[in-house]
Amino acid sequence: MAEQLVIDAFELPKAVDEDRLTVDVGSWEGPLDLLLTLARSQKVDLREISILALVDQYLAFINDAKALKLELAADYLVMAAWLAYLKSGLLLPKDPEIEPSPEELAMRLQLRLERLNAMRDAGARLMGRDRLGRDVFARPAPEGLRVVRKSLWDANLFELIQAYGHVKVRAEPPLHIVHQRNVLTLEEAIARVSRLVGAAIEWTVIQRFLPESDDPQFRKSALASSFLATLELARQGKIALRQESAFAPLYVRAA
Amino acid sequence: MTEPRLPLDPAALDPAADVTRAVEATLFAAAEPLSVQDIAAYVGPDIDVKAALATLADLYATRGVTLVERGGKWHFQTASDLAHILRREREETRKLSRAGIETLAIIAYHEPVSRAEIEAIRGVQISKGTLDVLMEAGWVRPAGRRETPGRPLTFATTPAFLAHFGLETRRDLPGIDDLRAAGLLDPVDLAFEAMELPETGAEAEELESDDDHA
Amino acid sequence: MTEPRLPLDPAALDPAADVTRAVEATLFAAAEPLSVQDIAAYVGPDIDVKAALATLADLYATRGVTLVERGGKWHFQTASDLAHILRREREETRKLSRAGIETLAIIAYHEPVSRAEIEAIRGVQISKGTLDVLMEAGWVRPAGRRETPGRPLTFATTPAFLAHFGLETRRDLPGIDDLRAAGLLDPVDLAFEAMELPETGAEAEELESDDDHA
Repeated sequence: MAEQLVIDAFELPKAVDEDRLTVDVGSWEGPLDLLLTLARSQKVDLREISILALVDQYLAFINDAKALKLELAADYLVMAAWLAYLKSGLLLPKDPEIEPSPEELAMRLQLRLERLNAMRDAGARLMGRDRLGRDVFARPAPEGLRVVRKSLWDANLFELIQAYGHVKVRAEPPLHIVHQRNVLTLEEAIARVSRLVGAAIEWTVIQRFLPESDDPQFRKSALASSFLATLELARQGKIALRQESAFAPLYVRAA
Repeated sequence: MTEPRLPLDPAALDPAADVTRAVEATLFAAAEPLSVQDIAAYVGPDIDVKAALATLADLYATRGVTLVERGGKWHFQTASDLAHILRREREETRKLSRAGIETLAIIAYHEPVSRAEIEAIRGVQISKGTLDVLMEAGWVRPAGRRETPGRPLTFATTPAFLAHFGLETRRDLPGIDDLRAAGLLDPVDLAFEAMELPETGAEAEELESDDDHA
Repeated sequence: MTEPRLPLDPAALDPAADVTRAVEATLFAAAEPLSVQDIAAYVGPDIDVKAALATLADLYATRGVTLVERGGKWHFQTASDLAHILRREREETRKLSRAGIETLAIIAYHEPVSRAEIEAIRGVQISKGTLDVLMEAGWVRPAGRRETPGRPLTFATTPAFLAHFGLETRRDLPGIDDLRAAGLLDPVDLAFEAMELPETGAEAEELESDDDHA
């Protein structure tokens, strides 16, 4: 583990000695990064670093930076204040009232540095692997596999013969067959109305001239043809028609 | 060929094997076929590239991938007998269009029948695609030219058509009487039926000759 | 390793050899790494693809080209010891920033991991571009929201990440077992981190609103 932690492929600021720590703060990705760089400069396993020494290094760096009138980001100063507090906590006699204890805070800080350090190493080791397209190569221009879409046409026998039926029907010459229907022809109506009116002197409603039937279709037909018959007979001057208003009963009598 | 052969193994510390591996990897990673000079530019000038290529060609001769030379350039390619594997057919069931099924029905009942005849029966023109689909489905085939003016191409059904529709022969297709009984010919037309009967007879005859050359 | 071994030879009429050749050709021609199912779709469903892959992997183990499995998908690639011959300056992958590399490592070792958790480990906010670059490279993908307050989006690595870095599975991440044993991969306690270092707390809060409009 300790050997692994030494791996460092990053172009870290070469700031492991304090003389060169006066480069600008932008070289570090935040206070934790700076702390880790300082911790690594102790050249021991991170689990054995001296937090107190680390705090001193950090505060010294911040002081130097301020002396050089470098712009220091607020988070670096906040970290400096927090570390100064941590340092005093670690040096002063223990106060059981303070939760968490400075020792625990120091331990947490150390764990954070270890975590970041582990990920930094892991990243370096990932980058150092044989990478596809850099160290190992797949075929640059493979022929490729092809998917050929093939239609499976679907139809069944019923659809086939039904279709033939449709074609046959459509191809036939149109032939219109009128069903035999029970009607009173105009000729019959004229004969019937003139025969019946001949005897009637009184105004008689037209329905009285219709033949009896249970077939409503026939009754309609008889009414229509009898009406036409009365119009024809009136035209010939054989009968007279009277109606009070539209749709009112129609009366017939001999002229 | 069937002699036992040691695989190339760098652990065997054979310098020729290392050269062969280098040439193999170079060819594999190349986007284009490479000449002997091209390869030498990668593996080094003091290497017998030709010997390595010969070794590789031999090694791959019976494999799914083979090393081939075309116009002085070398590349790997899949073995030609495996081409059929490299494309996969995805089958999609599709419903035949109304024009398609009507055309198929007319061909089945009247074959061999020309396009003009199909159109006369349908009363509508058929698009080129309709017959193509039926041929793609494997149900219809060109059935020679009719010896009439214009020598029109005729069409007939295939054994695959019979198989798909569960027919032993075309004579198993229901006749006009059956269609009528099933209510598929409506309205009824007595005159038409009288006209139709001799035609069905003619069809039955055609069918037999068709069976002969099927 | 140094034992004599018969090469697979279709002339020997071994049906397994034909299967192996088919799988070999399929992988060779494929534009992407293929899963066992992918391969079966080409060579046929009744084929023992796994056995063929094992045979091929063994056959190619000592060659200039090797067969590798990455995240359940297989592909051929050149042997890593030949990198010095094939490495090409111009094809050097675009250099990832330090933030990018660390972020990628944190995602790979902790996945699924939220942005706030990545930032807690790094002690700084991630700039917008960092995750975008990793996703554009095809190495990182969104991996659903965590069912905690704020429902933060989490991130994880992709099969392409495994393929690029030559990892069969995430278990092959360098040192992952040691790191886990040392407790360095335990879930990051954001609440505690916030209490410990005040400025990280402010970051964490910003993060959530950031996630919202992301």
